[in-house]
Amino acid sequence: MKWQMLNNINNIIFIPEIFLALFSFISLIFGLYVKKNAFRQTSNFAVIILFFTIILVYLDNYSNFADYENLFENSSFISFFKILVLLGSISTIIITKDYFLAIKLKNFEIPILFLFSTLGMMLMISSNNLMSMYLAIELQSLSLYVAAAIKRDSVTSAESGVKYFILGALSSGILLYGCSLIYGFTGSMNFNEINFYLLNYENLNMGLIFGLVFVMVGLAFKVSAVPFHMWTPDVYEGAPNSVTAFFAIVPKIAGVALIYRFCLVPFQNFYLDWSQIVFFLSIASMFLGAIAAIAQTNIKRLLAYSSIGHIGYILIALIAANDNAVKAASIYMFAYMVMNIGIFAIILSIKVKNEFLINIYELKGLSKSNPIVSLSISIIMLSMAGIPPFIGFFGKFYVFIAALQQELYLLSILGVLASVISAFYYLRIIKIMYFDDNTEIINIYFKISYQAKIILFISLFIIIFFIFYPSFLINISSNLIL
Amino acid sequence: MANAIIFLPLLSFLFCFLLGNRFNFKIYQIITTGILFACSIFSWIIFFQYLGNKEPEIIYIFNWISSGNFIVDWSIRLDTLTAVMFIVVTTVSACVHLYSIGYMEEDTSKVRFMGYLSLFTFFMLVLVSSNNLLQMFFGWEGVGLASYLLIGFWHHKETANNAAIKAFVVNRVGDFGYAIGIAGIFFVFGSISFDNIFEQADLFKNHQIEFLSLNFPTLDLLCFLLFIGAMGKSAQLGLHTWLPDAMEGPTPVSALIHAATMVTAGVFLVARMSPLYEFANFTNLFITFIGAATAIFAASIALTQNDIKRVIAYSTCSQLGYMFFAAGVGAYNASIFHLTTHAFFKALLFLSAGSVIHAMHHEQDMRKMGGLFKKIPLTATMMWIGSLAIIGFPYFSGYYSKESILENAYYSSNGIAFFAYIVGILTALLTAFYSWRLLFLTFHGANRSGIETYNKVHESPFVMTIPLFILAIGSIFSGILFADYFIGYYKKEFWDNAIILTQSSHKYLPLTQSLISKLAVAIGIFICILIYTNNKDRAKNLSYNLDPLYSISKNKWYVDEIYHKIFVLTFFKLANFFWKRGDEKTIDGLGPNGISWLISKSSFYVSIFQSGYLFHYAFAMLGGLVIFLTWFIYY
Amino acid sequence: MFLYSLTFYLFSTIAVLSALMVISARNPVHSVLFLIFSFVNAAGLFVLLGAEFLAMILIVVYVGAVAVLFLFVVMMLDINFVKLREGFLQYLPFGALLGLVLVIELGILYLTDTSSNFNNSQILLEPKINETENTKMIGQLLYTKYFYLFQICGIILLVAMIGSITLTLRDKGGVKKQNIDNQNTLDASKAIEKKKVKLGEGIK
Amino acid sequence: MITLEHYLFLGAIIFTLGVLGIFLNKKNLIIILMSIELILLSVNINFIAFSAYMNDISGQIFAMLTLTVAAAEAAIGLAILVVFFRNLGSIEVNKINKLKG
Amino acid sequence: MIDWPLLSVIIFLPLVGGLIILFIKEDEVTSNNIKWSALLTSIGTFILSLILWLQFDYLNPSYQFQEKFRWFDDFNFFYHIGIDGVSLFMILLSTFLTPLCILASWSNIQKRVKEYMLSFLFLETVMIGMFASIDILLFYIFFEAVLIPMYLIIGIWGGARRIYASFKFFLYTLLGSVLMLIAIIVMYINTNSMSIESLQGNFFSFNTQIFLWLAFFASFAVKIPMWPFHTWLPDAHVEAPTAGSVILAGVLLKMGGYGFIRFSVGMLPEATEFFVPLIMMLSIIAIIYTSLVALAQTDIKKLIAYSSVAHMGIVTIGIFLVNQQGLEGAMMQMISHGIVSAALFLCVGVIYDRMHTREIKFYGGLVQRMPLYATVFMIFMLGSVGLPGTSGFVGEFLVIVGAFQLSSFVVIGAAFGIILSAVYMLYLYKRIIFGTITNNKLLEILDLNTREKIILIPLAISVIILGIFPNIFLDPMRLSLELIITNYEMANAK
Repeated sequence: MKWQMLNNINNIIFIPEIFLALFSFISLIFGLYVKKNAFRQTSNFAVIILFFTIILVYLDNYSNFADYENLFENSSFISFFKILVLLGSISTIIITKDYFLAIKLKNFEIPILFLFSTLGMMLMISSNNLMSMYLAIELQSLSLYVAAAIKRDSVTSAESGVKYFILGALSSGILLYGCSLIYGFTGSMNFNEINFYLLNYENLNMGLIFGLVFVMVGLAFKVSAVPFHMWTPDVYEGAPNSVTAFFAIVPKIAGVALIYRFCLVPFQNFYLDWSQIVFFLSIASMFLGAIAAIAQTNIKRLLAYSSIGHIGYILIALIAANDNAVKAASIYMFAYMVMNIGIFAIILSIKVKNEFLINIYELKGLSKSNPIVSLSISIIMLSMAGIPPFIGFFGKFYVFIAALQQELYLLSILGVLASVISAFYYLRIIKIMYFDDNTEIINIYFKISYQAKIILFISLFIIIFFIFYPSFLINISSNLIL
Repeated sequence: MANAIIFLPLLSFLFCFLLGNRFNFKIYQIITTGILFACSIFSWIIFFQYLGNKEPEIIYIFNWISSGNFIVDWSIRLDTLTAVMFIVVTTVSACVHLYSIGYMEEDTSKVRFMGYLSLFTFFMLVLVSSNNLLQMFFGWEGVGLASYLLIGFWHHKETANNAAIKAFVVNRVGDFGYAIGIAGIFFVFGSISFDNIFEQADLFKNHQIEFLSLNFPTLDLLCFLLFIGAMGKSAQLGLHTWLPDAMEGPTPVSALIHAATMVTAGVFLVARMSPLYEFANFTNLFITFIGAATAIFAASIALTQNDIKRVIAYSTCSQLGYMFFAAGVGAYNASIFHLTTHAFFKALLFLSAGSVIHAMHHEQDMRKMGGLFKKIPLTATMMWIGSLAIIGFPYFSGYYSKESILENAYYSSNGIAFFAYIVGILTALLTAFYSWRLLFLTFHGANRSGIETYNKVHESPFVMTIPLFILAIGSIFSGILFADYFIGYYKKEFWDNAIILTQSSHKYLPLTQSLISKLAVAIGIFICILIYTNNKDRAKNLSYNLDPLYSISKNKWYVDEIYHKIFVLTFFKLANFFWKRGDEKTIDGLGPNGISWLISKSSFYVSIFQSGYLFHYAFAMLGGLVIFLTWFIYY
Repeated sequence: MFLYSLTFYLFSTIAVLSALMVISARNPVHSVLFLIFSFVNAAGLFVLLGAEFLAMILIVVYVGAVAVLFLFVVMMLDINFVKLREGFLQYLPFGALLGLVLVIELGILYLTDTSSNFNNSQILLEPKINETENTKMIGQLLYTKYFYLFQICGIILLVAMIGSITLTLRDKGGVKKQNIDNQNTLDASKAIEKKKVKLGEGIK
Repeated sequence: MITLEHYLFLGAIIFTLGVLGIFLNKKNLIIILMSIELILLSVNINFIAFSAYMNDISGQIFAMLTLTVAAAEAAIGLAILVVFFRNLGSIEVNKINKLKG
Repeated sequence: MIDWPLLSVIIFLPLVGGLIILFIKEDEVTSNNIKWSALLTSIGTFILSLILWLQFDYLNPSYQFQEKFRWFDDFNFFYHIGIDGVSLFMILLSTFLTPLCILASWSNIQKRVKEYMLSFLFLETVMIGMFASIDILLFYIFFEAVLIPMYLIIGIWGGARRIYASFKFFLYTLLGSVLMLIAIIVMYINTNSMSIESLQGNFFSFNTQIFLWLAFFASFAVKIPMWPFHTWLPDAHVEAPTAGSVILAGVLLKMGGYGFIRFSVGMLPEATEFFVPLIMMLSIIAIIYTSLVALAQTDIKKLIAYSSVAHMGIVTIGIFLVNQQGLEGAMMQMISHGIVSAALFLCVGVIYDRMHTREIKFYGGLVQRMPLYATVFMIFMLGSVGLPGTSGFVGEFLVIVGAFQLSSFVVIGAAFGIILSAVYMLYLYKRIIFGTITNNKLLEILDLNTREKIILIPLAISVIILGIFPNIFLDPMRLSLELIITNYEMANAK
């Protein structure tokens, strides 16, 4: 009896989310009681926690505890995205650590906020119920709102916090309203039950369509699809670089996973309805992301628009809604994460005239002073632009395979056109580094911690050498089930 | 031996080209000239073999291009026609090589010059000895190249460069037709080697072909296209403008290329393709007409030119007209005969003129000469011989060939041929006039060059006069000696199907006609004597009184100006239009630049839209929401 | 039934009007008060719907905590209120239009062709007043079926707490803080020092 | 007869008002926070109405969770607002435009 | 046959060389080491490719030296390479030109030698890889990867407007190739195969073919380039450093022609038949229009660039004739143009290195000071003009012969190029080389040095060899082209 209970407790504790939650509390206390270098210690602790969580997620493939009362679901797709989120968080915490210290923002709460946010994202990905979905989103968002405004003495940080918070709250209000409609018109909050209920219907009734629209709008905000993207550039710009790195790398993964699951699980039979919304979101995101980025000089804004563009491509795959779509999404998100980790690891380590990098023109002359760094940036930029042989190309490639399999010709053609436009601003960064002659000697320092260097190296390695052995990712992503 | 004839000049060119300036220039001069004389001897040997009815033979060298059934070999076709051309080319070339040693002695690039001459000879020999149209085209364009190089030999002279380009380009216009013609022949006959074509020629007698959406008789069309090439090369009316300008080159070049050999390639082509032309009735008429028109047109210009070389150049043009209308009426043998004799006397004329120029220290304007006979009697004599040959003075070579052409034209049955006949006689008159004018102005009367220059005039060295002798012999005797073979009694055996002989029996002109033709020459001479002896002002007055005609003639019928306006200026205008308007404004403006402008503009507006105000953002979100809702309500 | 309708209309009208006042009141303090009013009326509606526990919660949490928090912040920030009213009308036409469209569309959703919309056997025509107490039912479910969600809510509140503290807590120099560790590890022998003080000299 | 639609429509109106409050307001950030509370209120009305009319308690649970979240949101919102006020000395909405483009 | 993966070695040898260079620290002293290692690598590659040629079986029309490994686990994409008669010469062209390019940059590239050499070696790898790919995806990856080094080469080491030119080049060609990506995927989805070898034939319905054809056209028409998609070319050529222009003209343009042969003609015969009039029209416009534009140029490189467009017009005509003469002519023209235009750009480079200007007006009378240069330039000019006996002639003439079988309009259009090319090239030559020296700065200009001789003389010799012995090149490609033609005719005979 005792053993059984112990066993039971063991099982519960080793559910990744519970583990993560528990250890987040522990690290909170840990942070409080570590006197010296609280921030650094807590960060390291958080990394360790996340690392173990990955192991647990990996082992936890078919555990039934998490989907207690069907509030949560577990599947290979979910595990995959959870691992992505966790990897993203780990990398972010590692690469941002030095930056936080450098800007004297060493509240030990920051890694804890990241931990909670990661927890929220894991829950988001695995949620199988409107309620759990909403709560997970809120958990994730609230941590991020705080993170955006964490640099208290900075006007821009505060402003970005305000914007993110208000728009985020509005979007979750809208999402919630949609949830209420869906609940009201199906009588259930469980994804599977909703799906089951909808099987009886040829067409969605108006109420469900409205609910769907509201929820999609809320989710579109989370993945920053146009026209619900407007917070993204401002928040990216305003938040401290390190927080921006987190924003760019991690929440998108969870958002994408959730929007995929939401469209493909409860509403899988009503493809025609949601695909119209996604169609619009996708095209608008691709083009706006491409076009608006051209005018940017702030590197974070530029990356914000770039991420908006990337979301457009992932949504193309969502419209395709076939097996390859899931594969495409997972490969694309993996590529997206790796590329963003790489670029932020670099951005966070470059100092121009003793200031951290803000403007892309400050990269001028980098190719002379730091050839390897500028080569890395170039590779990442080309990869983001989707130029083979780098990983970014394969992401797009799979997206288009999925889309063309569903004969989405128009969308694919628009997609590639947008990618050409977006290539412009990626190339412009290369141009600034390599082509512009710098007349004055600018002091550019590249200082990166040992761990961050490893992360950067790994991400570059994956970006460059993915082509030689794509199967390692493809095999995994081929077998993903929603 | 044929191989040797063809490739020795190439070797001598390569010797000059690759090893140039390694040794003393004399070595090059001696070697190249020696080689050419050797070639010339070989050619004569071959020619004499063919006088003795040697079988035609084809020497295969190697395969050049084979693409599908388009198979082209490098090979040498030896038959009478080739043999005739061999002697013409190598003899004149050898003379010119020798002559150049003297003529170019003051020049700094003698080696280059000798090399080019050899190169030209090589190409010309390839041209005449080819067994298929494409190899001929190789020679054809090759001589064009050599001509280009030699016209522009003095590349510091702007006019020489322009003339060189003009020559090349105008020739290219002709080659345009030629190339299409070859393609057409391949299309029709499935082969471009002569024997295959000729075998099938009569199969296509009534065949029609569609070209530019119109139907043409196949052979007419093909022959016409080839003839365009011939026109270009042989400076026939319309494409003649390059020839006078080509006189910018050194005089030996003019003699070799622009008188004796290259320009006759067109005639050679027509003769070579005579089995095909035989069936091309319309084209033959066209050739006759063009030939005749060129003859009189060029002669009319030659009347008033003052540059000694230009006069001869126009006379060349005119004589080529003779050859063509002979070919047009089917007298290919007469045409080739005239080609041969013409080669000798025209080379003689040019080299003599060169000698004069050399003597006058590169003065070419006849108005500044006069009375040179006493100073350079040898050259003057040679010039006299040449002139007599060209005007067809009896028993000189030109007499036989020209007479034969007129006969053939006279006996040909169609109207155009008769027109050509009349033109031929008129042209003979004009020829007589301008030849004598040249002689008078240059060698007789008072000297107009000023005492100092006059005193410096000297006879040319032996290296220059020996070739004159050789050519003079040719000019005098080639008519008498070869007439029987070319046009007379032995012609059938001699030609042995190398060209088509249409007239089976040889006829002479009726006495009256014969007299008329001779009379015409006499009148020409008479008028010339009338104008240019004893009275200095008569010519001037006459030119004043006949002003419009004189101006037309003097200004070469304004063809150059018209061409300049129509083609050159239009092309440059068009070029600029396409570049500035087409490429930069339209294609770039609407294409890449336009699109990038559009994108950067919209990018600008998008950033304005991203105003930074919360309420705008919220508004956008709600706008999106409402739009979606509305869409679904009305969808 | 009439009374039910009357109550509904009363509450709902007041709720809507005070909501309107929330966004249009000149003085933020008034806004907060109207917000409270609106919530109270909504609570009334909840009661009408049989959700008395939630009605209570609404009052307790919102009126008792959140709204007071608002009020507190409004007072604390001490802003010049009159100035803040400017520019409200600038976007009113657009806003009103958008709002109108939204309301009309939602109205279309709810008010037209209802039968097809609620093609669901579960939907009752009247609010069902449960046999079991509302609170009890919620309690039963919340700690069983929705236990995890409840926990997540807890974490959310924790995050909110951490966040608020992190954002607003400032370490001002010179402020004496309670050090619990120190307090707990104190022992009496060290905490108190006895000194003899001579009269008229004081402590040095 | 008060039907479900009445409640829903009420919810819709309050929702719209809340939404309008967000972007009509140009001077006071606090009002925007309150508008968000209004939106959440409208959602709660919806949930509870559905819950009552469907005789399904989960709607009320959701409403309760929403309330909790709303409280948390209010707390964080006010915290951010305070941070903002400390930096800028103002909470005017139309002064929040440092970040744009 | 060789039992080791010769082709892969050829493809990746330059990359390996590049990696070695990557680890050489660049400074004043070692920059020569970098150059030498790059040169030796590329020469090694060239020698290996000659072995490839020697081992090539002329009688086998299909792919040789095949290597095939599974690459993607989920789709039938393979690392599948091999060559046939068509790609053989493209590879040879690439390997031949790269060492020359490196030599040509020996002294005029002084900044960032390491990056430069790296770019070139990377470029060589992707060029060879592209021509050797049998798998379409592999082809595509190499096809696009070419943009990267080329972009850098133009952008870093280019002239004044290099940024405009490099962006135009990159984006323009990218625009074309992304559409090709879509077509490739559609092909795969329809047939479940990505092998160029097995897709040769007629596997798609007519409508699909039209769609695919247009997508491929977008890519290759930009690449080759056809009128009116050619405007990137003059800019890119003018701004690129000499070696960049050489590779651009020598190899990159051929990628378009190669693509047309492989994809449009080889895989989409019915659509090709349908679009032949369009191609012919555009090609003829290209020939006449761009020849005229070339005439008006004042910049030497721009003139040669425009002449490339005109020459490529002949190539496209040849390809879309789809008969033996046409295709072989197009191939010959591509090889010839690869050598001739490359050589012309190198010639321009020679005087650019000395005078740092490309304005025609600046020059004149160079023959007085640089007789050897004038001679070599002359040979290339004649090759470009298409004089019989030079490389340019064989291709052009075969195309004309082939074109007569299609339409007289086409043949006239193609032959018109003969006239115009003579006009603009001779005019150019006259203005630069002939005349008297009017510009005093030219009085001290020096003739070719040894390095330049080493570069230019092999090219000059190959121009002549190509013209006199074209069969050396025509024989190996014959059967492969015949196969394509047979497929094409079978498909359209239905």
